[in-house]
Amino acid sequence: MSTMVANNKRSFGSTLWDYLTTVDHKKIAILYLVAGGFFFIIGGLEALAIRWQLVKPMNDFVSAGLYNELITMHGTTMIFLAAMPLIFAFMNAVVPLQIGARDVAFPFLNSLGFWLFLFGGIMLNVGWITGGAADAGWTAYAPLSTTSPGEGVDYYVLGLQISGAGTLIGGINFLVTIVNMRAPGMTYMRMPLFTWTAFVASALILFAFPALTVGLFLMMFDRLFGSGFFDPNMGGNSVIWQHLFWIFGHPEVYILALPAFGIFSEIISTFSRKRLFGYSAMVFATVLIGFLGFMVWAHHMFTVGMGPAANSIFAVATMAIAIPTGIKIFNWLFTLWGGNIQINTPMLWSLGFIPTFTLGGMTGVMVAAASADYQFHDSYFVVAHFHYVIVGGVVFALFAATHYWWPKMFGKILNDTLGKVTFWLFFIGFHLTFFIQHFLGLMGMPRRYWVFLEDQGLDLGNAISTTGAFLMGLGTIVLLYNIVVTSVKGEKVGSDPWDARTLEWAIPSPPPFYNFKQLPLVRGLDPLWIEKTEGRKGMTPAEPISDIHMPNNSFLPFVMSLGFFIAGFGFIYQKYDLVWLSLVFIGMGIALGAMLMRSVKDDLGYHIHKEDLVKEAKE
Amino acid sequence: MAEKTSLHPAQLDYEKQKRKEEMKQQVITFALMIIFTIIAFSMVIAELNKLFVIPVIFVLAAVQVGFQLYYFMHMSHKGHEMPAFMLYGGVFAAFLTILALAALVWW
Amino acid sequence: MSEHDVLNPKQMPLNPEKATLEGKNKFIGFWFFLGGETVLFASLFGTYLALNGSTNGGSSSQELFGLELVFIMTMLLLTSSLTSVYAMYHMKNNEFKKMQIWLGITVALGIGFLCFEIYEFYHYIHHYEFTMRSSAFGSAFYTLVGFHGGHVVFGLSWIIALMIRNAKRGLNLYNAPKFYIASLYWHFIDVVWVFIFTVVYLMGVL
Amino acid sequence: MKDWMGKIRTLSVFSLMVVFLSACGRDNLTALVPKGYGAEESLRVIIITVIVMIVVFIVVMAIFIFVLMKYRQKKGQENMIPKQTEGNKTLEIVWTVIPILLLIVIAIPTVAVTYDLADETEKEDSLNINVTGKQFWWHFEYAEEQIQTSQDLYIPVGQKVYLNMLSSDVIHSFWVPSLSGKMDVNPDNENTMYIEAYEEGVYWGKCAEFCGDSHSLMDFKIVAVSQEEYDQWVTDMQNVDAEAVPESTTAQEGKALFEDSCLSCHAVGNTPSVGPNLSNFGDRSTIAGVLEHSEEELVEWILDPGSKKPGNGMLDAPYLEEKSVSEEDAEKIAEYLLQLKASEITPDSAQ
Ligand code: HEA
Ligand code: HEA
Ligand code: HEC
Ligand code: CUA
Ligand SMILES: [Cu+2]
Repeated sequence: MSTMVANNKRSFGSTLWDYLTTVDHKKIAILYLVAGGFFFIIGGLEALAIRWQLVKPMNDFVSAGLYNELITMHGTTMIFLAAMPLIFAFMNAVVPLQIGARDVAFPFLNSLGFWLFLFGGIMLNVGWITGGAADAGWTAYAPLSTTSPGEGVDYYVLGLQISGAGTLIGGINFLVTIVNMRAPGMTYMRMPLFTWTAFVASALILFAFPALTVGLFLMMFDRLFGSGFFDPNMGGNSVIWQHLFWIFGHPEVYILALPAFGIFSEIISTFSRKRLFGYSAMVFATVLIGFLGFMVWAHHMFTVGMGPAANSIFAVATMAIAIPTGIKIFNWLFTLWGGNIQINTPMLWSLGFIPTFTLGGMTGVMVAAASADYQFHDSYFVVAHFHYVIVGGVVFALFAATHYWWPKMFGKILNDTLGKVTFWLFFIGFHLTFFIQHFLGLMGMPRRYWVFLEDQGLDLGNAISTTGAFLMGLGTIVLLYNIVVTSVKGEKVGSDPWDARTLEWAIPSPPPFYNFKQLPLVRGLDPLWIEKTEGRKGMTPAEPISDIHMPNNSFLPFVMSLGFFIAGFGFIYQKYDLVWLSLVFIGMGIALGAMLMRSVKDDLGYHIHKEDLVKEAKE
Repeated sequence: MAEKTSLHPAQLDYEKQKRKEEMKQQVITFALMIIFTIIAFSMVIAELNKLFVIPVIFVLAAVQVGFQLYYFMHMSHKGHEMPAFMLYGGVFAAFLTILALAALVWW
Repeated sequence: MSEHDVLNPKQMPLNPEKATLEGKNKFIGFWFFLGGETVLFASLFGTYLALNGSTNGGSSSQELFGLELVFIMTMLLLTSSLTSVYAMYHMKNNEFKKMQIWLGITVALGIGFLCFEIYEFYHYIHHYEFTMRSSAFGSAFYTLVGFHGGHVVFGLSWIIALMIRNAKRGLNLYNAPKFYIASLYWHFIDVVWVFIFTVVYLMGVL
Repeated sequence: MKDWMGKIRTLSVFSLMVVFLSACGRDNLTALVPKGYGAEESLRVIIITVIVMIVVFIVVMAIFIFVLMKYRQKKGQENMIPKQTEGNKTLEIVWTVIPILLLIVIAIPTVAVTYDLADETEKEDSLNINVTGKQFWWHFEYAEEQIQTSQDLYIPVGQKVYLNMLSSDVIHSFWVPSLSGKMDVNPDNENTMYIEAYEEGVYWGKCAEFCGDSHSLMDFKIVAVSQEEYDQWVTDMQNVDAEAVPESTTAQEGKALFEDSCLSCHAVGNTPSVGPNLSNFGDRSTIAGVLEHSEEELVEWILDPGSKKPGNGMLDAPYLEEKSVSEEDAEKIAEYLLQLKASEITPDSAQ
């Protein structure tokens, strides 16, 4: 069986093939990072178009139909194709390293998850070319979505179905990885907080996504096969969709937020040079947020007419989430307390996060008050709330993580000055854009408004908001510039540039493809820090050098995803002409054939031999 | 990474014996499941009072499912803590979902 | 590499399905997946419960459902659950042939179930003109029961594929976990059916 | 201690004032200047939550700023390793219990007001109006009085008015920020809410649930007038004469044209119709909810409704496809429509 791959200069073709077939979690992380980053820019450009349309009253920059497509695709893209994949990027890059594993539990499925997400994401956007993207809002409420003409919403349904399957697979993969693959000594209560949050977020994925899957199936049947789940004329009930969507949708926001909290926990502790204050309370709070997150979905439906009893119950349950979240905020503050706080770019984002997210959480509690939400709901107040938590929580975390883990992923450090410029542009732009929106909402501006009328006192606020959005754009461009400059010029860094605490910093940057030559022995929380304080350079190995088992690369994940992608078109266009059903058969044939091949052909992987590892160490 | 330690023949016999015992239990479980099913069906066919029948058939179903999980799927064995945890997580989410959607009817 | 060789009784680990790390991962991962499936079916059941009265003037559950067929189907599926327990029993004892036989019986029972289900759908469609498009109730009924039927089809194909693929090779530590989780899947299908016959059929004729 | 509390209170009241004064928005639109029962109750809850939030935010920010000033890395101390504190039980309890108490303070009024706003005990004895939301306009039916109208909803001031709401297509949401919070208008089941205006006036209403292309143009008005004026209006509306012959000849011609091309959808008088009821169209403050109420706009509307409100229901009108209404015709129709004044009571009466 083969051994090491010679890592010399390779042709473009072979690099491409390598990425198309890779099952290495670190390369998959890069794939997620690039794809997620790409979709973030798309979603951001859509946001800029939205804001430009709203710069003045009765503007006619875009038409009503196009505007509706823009907001729908902005929301969908940002949540499903930008924020989630970027979080998956860091989970892939970091979690196996943090628990001292050589790879994830299912490398093949990991790759399948990525390709399903990517093809799903492309599918979602195909509508732009074929005459109209989805236009029923990212929440796709029936019957607006079921009666929306054209294929836009069909692309939404099938695109999300495909990428959702990818996410579910990814979630299970992380759960099993964390349960089964921890290095010797890495007990649950020694896991870094990012790993913990990844764990809970994955559990949320496992329980939340099936509801979306079903919802999407029902919508697909309604739109494409004439069923009547949401059609009042057939006895259907449109509120079922809302429940299914939010049973998924609310946990979804914590799927995004929890790993973000994990990222901040790592960064704040590293740059305060202190262990995380109240580690066990933090873990407890994480689990509690995950649990409570399932019991509050109807707070998105206060005005649906569920009656005062249901509204009250869900209002109070929702408010309860403020408690574990508060525990987190205060523990971060007390991690800083008494520390030796070094303020560089990752830390700047983390510090900016605390007041921003607190504000967003507070407006969250305000909208959770059902009788107040009658005013807030579906107004710009809600838009302000969720951008404060999503941008101020999740996007800030992603920027922070990018700066923090870049050296680990690529071996080079991003320029700190440029990083700070990005931060200040984005931070100021952000507050300019969204703070004023609280007031716009209360002053009577509903969301998803293509135009607002003159003389309603909304002009100034909207103009300010638009200005801010462009500052955010500028900040993002500086980041992109930083990335380019660093990749070209940046200096190589060692394994532990931040003097950090967790296991990922114990191995070279970027790590070798087998991660740990010898699995490390973990002796407590912040294992690397423990070793460092005791004067050792690195981790003590838990095993002698021996053969390492590695999985084989595979092209099948790509093929399977492509199969589903093709079948998707068949499903959509058969509503016009049954001939298109042939595409369903072709696509499903490809996908199922690839699946069969996978299960029939043994894939035993290969071994890196002990001798080679020893030899490499000497070089 | 196989556990290459092969078992002592005596131990192997013991294990085999234990499995055999267990297999007997499985058959009894199965018999119970069949009986429960028959009870459920006959109660419905006998057209007893609805308010009585519905809860009873639900309980019968739940017990049957418990049998499946704990005996047929071995959730009672050790090494199933995580599976049980995640399954009950699913049951919890499932319960809320059904409650919400079923409540729509009376709302 | 011994882990991929055919097992002989002497090197038989206690639980061949969990003897390797890959096996353990598959085992845990599959259970987690079943946790997710629980929510999936719950969403379908919830939808069904919300819509089972919405017949829109068309056929109602009382008019449609008969219990004889369902009873037979239930018996078939419950029995197939037991036979797959037997199959796993023989797997653990490393009796490959017997395992294959019991799996074969399981598959036969499953196919029997499926035939009845197809007949049932056919009957509703042709004698009552009751389809997915008749009413919200029709949509919910076919989707819930159809999803279960789809699971049966998938489970059968999976077990058959495993049986054929490994017929010549016998049991080893690489395929033991595959057999094991396929049987877990089969039990889960049975679990779902227990709720279907209770919620859909028994409550439906009441 | 007392002093400290007092300061916080003044501070929060002060900052609230600043907020309100600088950004109240348009008087009959904003939720910040309530003119009706629901809006007032909601604002009460909002203010309670804002006060609690300000307290929380001050605490968080105080710790935050203190920590940053005190513990920021100093020159020459880059390698200082601070004490590694594990946590503190007492502190954990403090920041668990205090938020719980604060949340209780919010939860009680929230629940109380939620029940209050859903109160239907007086429904039977009150004015009931059936509201239908349609893409992209509102239809109002006074069932007992047997009146149909659209876009402008007349109500008596100082009284609870119950709205029974149902949609005939997709979901809409009925929102008059200065009178009351919103309530969804679903296609599958009826929702009921009540509104009560404290003062006479014309209040701006908006559709708050995303409902398609012209969601942002699905505005309506609530005209709150005195009880006598309201009664007068009802009588006038009941006595609308659909056959009344207009004074001017152009308007007479317009009437004939209207009957040809428009009556298939619209109605004058109290008959149900596909499109808005136009009995009192001359009294409206806007056309189609958002356009200026002028002949010029009306002509443009008749000739090309799609350019004013994309995707609206009038685009199905056969005359548009057939191009059977010329600009001249449209002017005549406009003249006819603008003189359709059913009552002395108009939005101007709401002072
Ligand atoms: C990352 C995403 C994220 C996060 C973390 C949150 C967090 C919260 N959200 Fe938000 N929310 C969204 C994303 C998010 N939300 C989105 C996307 C929507 C709109 C979807 C759409 O309609 O398109 C939405 C909408 C939304 C609504 C519906 C509004 C409406 O449509 O009418 C509600 C209502 O209850 C709500 C509540 C909350 C609450 C109570 C929290 C809490 O978790 C916040 C808790 C945090 C704090 C409270 C701050 C820190 C705590 C302390 C310092 C302790 C002391 C505090 C107190 C005592 C108050 N959110
Ligand atoms: C993760 C989630 C996420 C993120 C990050 C954002 C980010 C932003 N969002 Fe959005 N938003 C949503 C999720 C998100 N949003 C959702 C769910 C909705 C609801 C949709 C619905 O109603 O259905 C919504 C709706 C929404 C609205 C309301 C629309 C309406 O109701 O009518 C607005 C309006 O201001 C808005 C603005 C913005 C802005 C200005 C940003 C900014 O932060 C964006 C900043 C980023 C950029 C500006 C990128 C710039 C990049 C470049 C400039 C690259 C240069 C190009 C090259 C080099 C090629 N968003
Ligand atoms: C297909 C049916 C249809 C026909 C035919 C039709 N309309 Fe309309 N009309 C509508 C609908 C629907 C609206 C509501 C549009 C909206 O605001 O969304 C409307 C709105 C209006 C309004 C604004 C109503 C208000 O309350 O402010 C006027 C005025 C009007 N139509 C005039 C006409 C005239 C004049 C004609 C004939 C030349 C005509 N309509 C023919 C359906 C029709
Ligand atoms: Cu009607 Cu928005
Ligand atoms: Cu939520």
